[in-house]
Amino acid sequence: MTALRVELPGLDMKNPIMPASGCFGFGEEYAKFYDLNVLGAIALKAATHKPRFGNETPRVAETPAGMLNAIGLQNPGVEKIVSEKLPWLEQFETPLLANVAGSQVEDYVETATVLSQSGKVAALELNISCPNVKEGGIAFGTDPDLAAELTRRVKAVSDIPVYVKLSPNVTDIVVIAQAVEKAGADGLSMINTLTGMKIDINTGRPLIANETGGLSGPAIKPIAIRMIREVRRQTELPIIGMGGITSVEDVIEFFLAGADAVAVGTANFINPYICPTLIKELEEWMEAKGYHHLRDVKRKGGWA
Amino acid sequence: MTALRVELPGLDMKNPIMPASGCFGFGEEYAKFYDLNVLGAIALKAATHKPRFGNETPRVAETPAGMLNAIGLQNPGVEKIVSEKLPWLEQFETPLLANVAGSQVEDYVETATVLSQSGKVAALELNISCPNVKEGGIAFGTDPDLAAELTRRVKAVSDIPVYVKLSPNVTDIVVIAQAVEKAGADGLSMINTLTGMKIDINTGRPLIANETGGLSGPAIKPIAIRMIREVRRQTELPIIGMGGITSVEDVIEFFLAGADAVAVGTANFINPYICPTLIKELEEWMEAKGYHHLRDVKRKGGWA
Amino acid sequence: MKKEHMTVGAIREIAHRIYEMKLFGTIATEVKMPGQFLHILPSHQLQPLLRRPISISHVNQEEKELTIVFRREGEGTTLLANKTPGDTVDVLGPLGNGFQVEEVSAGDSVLIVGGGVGVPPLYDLARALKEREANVTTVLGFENKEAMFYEKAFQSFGEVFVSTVDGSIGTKGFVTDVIQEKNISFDRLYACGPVPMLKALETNYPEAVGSLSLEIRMGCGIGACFACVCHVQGDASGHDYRKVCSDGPVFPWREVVL
Amino acid sequence: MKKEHMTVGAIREIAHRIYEMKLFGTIATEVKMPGQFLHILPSHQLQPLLRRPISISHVNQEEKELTIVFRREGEGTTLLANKTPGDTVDVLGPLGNGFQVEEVSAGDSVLIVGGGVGVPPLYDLARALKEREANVTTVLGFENKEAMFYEKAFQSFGEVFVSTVDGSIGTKGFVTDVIQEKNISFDRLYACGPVPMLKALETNYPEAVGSLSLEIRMGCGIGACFACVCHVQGDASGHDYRKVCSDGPVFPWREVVL
Ligand SMILES: Cc1cc2nc3c(=O)[nH]c(=O)nc-3n(C[C@H](O)[C@H](O)[C@H](O)COP(=O)(O)OP(=O)(O)OC[C@H]3O[C@@H](n4cnc5c(N)ncnc54)[C@H](O)[C@@H]3O)c2cc1C
Ligand SMILES: Cc1cc2nc3c(=O)[nH]c(=O)nc-3n(C[C@H](O)[C@H](O)[C@H](O)COP(=O)(O)OP(=O)(O)OC[C@H]3O[C@@H](n4cnc5c(N)ncnc54)[C@H](O)[C@@H]3O)c2cc1C
Ligand SMILES: Cc1cc2nc3c(=O)[nH]c(=O)nc-3n(C[C@H](O)[C@H](O)[C@H](O)COP(=O)(O)O)c2cc1C
Ligand SMILES: Cc1cc2nc3c(=O)[nH]c(=O)nc-3n(C[C@H](O)[C@H](O)[C@H](O)COP(=O)(O)O)c2cc1C
Ligand code: FES
Ligand code: FES
Repeated sequence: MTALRVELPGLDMKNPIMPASGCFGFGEEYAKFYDLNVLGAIALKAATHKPRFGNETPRVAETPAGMLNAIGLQNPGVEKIVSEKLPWLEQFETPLLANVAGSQVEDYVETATVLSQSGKVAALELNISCPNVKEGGIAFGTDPDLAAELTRRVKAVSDIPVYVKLSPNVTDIVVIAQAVEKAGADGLSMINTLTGMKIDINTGRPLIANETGGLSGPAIKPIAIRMIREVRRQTELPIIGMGGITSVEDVIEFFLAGADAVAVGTANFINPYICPTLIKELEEWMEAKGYHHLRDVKRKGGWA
Repeated sequence: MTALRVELPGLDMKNPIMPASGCFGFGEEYAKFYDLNVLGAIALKAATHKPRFGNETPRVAETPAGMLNAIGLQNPGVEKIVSEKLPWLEQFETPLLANVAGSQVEDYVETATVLSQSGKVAALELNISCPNVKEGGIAFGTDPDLAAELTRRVKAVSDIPVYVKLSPNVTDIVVIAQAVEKAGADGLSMINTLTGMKIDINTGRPLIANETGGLSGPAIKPIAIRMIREVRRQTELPIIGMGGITSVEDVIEFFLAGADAVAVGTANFINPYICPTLIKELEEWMEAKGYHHLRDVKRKGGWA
Repeated sequence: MKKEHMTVGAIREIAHRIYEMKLFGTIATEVKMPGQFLHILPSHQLQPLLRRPISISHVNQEEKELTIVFRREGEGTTLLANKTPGDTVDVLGPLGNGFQVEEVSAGDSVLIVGGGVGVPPLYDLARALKEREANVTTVLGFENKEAMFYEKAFQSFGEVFVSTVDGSIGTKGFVTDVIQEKNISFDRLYACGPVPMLKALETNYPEAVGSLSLEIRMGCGIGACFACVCHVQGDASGHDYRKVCSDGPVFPWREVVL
Repeated sequence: MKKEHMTVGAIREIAHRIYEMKLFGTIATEVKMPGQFLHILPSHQLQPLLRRPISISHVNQEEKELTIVFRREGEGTTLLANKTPGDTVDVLGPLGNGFQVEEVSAGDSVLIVGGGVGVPPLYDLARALKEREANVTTVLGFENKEAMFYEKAFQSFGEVFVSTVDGSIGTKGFVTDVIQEKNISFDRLYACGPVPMLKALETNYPEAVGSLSLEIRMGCGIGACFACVCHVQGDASGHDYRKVCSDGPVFPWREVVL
């Protein structure tokens, strides 16, 4: 097992595999299938300052080798998460990466403060794909200045490391990565979903009530791999890679692209055991290859 | 057949279906399978001012429900295209949409001039996804000012309508669409490929010699649909929609999103008969639904 | 709740595009109540990607046998319909909360209303209620005669009436037309079918006791992704919700907003 | 050249992960020369998306029967290996230009060199050359004994030597080692296999007459997409090219850059 250990800021992971935010709730459902202690970490479902119902249904639609979702950040609000969800998670030794969302800088700051002070999470993951209501709906993640400002403000209130989760819906993701790095980010998560749409030809209307949704799953993997490699070339920040992982080969591909750990989202819906399966298969693959450490895999990708 | 007729600037199409640029060469290969007269139009492989060999191989890789390509605009140069390829195509009554590429504005202008003056093509399609060498590699299609300038310069030398083919690798495609509309574009083609990468886990290296490639095929359809709908809401320009079409349901989905005609790319490689098949199936579908005109389909999508 | 490769037994087309399939495996032994469902992976390729929710129609615990009935609709159910005996399918189940038959006493008049592919989960419900010596009446609604199935099967539990939209068999119209026409009265009402049908029932019988089963697009099927939530009736905060996959798919009348 | 649903006949694993499959259809009647290939769609779902190029190993025109031999490699060839007799597969073919056997005269000494899954297209080549009364010698290279196939089949055309990387059978090493060890001389040289093998042959026999067959990643398979081009030897302009799918996959020695 030691060969799989990864130490990232705030996250001492016994292996590099975690479920991705929003695809694993707060762990309760998957704990019925396996012991969450096996996971490298757990990225929690997004928390916002106030409780949110989220969008109307349908909230999901299937697309070729992918799916759209527009859950709309449904969550009970950060206070309830800290008081009702995190205590249950404390029974596990697995570090928690708390996903933070909001529609204005103040929301993020409030939420981050509460989570950081809770003493129950190991690091924060800023979901900067949300539209900034004050700036007229431009997503924080698409404007380097907004992204940097948000990072700075959250870093100022957080005692724990802050990962910024980048949106792929941008012309140049490296610019955003560099902006949040300068602003003090401790790491990057990438990628979030690509904005997509599916129209029901029987009704003529978008299949998702919210009209657009976020595209995830294998379909987006080539875009994730490209963006991670682009960003890895320009920054030393640790990268948690995600986007379409369903197999151990995919996990390895992310390491070769430059990721330091990976998150698995959509695949949990297909196979609830996917995370423990990938952990086991990764270990077997490394053994078969004679690799002693994940560094050996990364070196093969050209990263020392 | 009349129910399928579409009149777009320069393109009097007996039906709304054409092969997409780069996926159909100059038609010779597919003419061995069927009579090219059945097509609504033909988008030709990109022409550049000088001949180009393109990238090294491998130039293609398969991805989940998609493929990457990095052909690198291989073509014999616009002069040879006009003298050797277009005369053969003149035997068909199908209008030709000539795809124009280049690495600086002057290249595009030269190529557009030659094609426009050839008298052999019905309209131009500006491929603005190419990196602008002078501007340090920023693709024309990712900067609204560059895109507008390019459109303006090509419009100035072209006697035939100019469609601008938009890149999806942007934060806000509507801004680019509006910029080229103001600059005089007669129509839009969308979308070109998304930049992606696949890494060979056996070698640790990108599978495509050029490292990155353009992602096409069903995987990108939700992104194409979303972008077309976004752009359709903000412009009256005709839109040739493309990105992942493999079935008649996909064709209808593009019309519902706001396209006025569609192009089929990758699917030609899977089924050389895809275009005539879709034309037949579209006609049958419209008959079954009692639609008399494509306008009826578009109306169902909310477009009058 | 378990993920298992179940073995396909007999499969047959019992009505136009409607297939009945037997599945064997230990999931069958875990079924607690009628109305629970399976989340079935139609393919091991990446396309189609997601599982499909399909209700359990009938359980035979000793034989470790489940019966499902589904309509060949899109890609997933077509792949399922093409399975042959001996094939295996990757199944997650049993999922969700079904119908609480304990609330019914001997002698109660129970009306069961099913529409289209909403009929299957009602089969084991009717059987259970009959066992509890309730007086079961069933009303089934279909598009047309070709799409009709299980009307004979339900006859072993009580009287059965059918409606079809085109009138090709039974009463022309909807299930609500049959109930009115036949003047059916009931102590308890159980229903599964398209939302407009459920809404019509809720409107016509605003005091109904019993429950309904909902269909909605799902992701995980186990309560983790929040794809399948619905609003709660009378919730002032606007934040209250139920997950169809894990709180439902069966809910008491008037608990959730249809 | 035709797109057709061919019917799968016998299929068997003839070596470790190596499958021999018979396909029936009219494409068989259109095959012009050994070395042509098929472009096979392994699935009708959207994943895997593209066709797979597989060489034609043997044609029986009267029976409208083709033989292919392929290694179960990734997703596509695994789906193909799982086909059973009676299944159909969507095939585009015959494609490309094969070996010109007309250039060989009776009595010519011909050396045929195949490596791994480069062996199959050489089978009908050897047969045709034997028919033309050439003296055929075959050298086949494999990873190891388990991966070896067709060495007996080639014996009906002449002498056969084998090399394996691990020495588990035949000469330990590469095909070039066998040729040197056995001191094989030849008037004509035909080869198909991995590029390093072809390069080694080109280096060792810079004057070789005959041809080689190339493998490269393909898109359309018919010359339209320019996925499969290679450079031409001695081309000063840098623009000259050949398409492996439609100009090749068989090229005279030293025509294209390996
Ligand atoms: C709790 C529950 C129980 C169900 N029980 C049955 C049953 O017993 N028999 C039966 O025939 N059908 C049942 N359905 C509907 C069934 O899930 C859909 O018909 C099926 O998912 C369609 O899949 P497809 O691939 O054929 O269609 P596609 O349209 O290709 O599916 C595309 C995507 O949309 C989803 N989807 C499409 N239609 C529906 C729908 N009506 N409900 C939910 N998701 C949908 C699919 O799951 C898939 O993710 C049930 C649905 C739910 C939620
Ligand atoms: C002209 C030609 C003839 C061939 N003849 C044979 C033969 O007779 N027997 C045989 O076993 N193999 C042959 N090959 C190689 C065969 O095409 C690949 O092994 C096969 O495509 C692998 O597909 P996959 O889905 O199993 O592998 P994957 O790795 O999953 O394939 C992914 C993608 O890469 C492509 N690809 C992977 N490997 C190769 C390769 N070596 N060459 C070209 N494309 C590749 C696939 O076609 C697919 O598009 C030939 C290749 C060419 C170009
Ligand atoms: C249903 C669903 C809900 C998600 N919710 C969140 C979220 O709350 N916060 C977030 O940062 N990302 C969220 N994501 C994005 C995932 O964490 C992940 O970045 C993305 O899905 C790509 O990974 P995948 O292809 O493995 O799913 C969500 C994704 C899905 C499918
Ligand atoms: C092999 C290949 C070559 C292409 N060459 C060009 C090109 O020369 N010019 C261009 O504008 N688009 C080119 N494209 C993009 C297509 O025209 C189309 O926009 C894109 O592939 C999306 O459509 P599809 O998913 O149907 O393939 C190419 C695409 C492929 C797959
Ligand atoms: S389907 Fe995921 S919570 Fe219900
Ligand atoms: S594979 Fe398309 S040109 Fe050869």
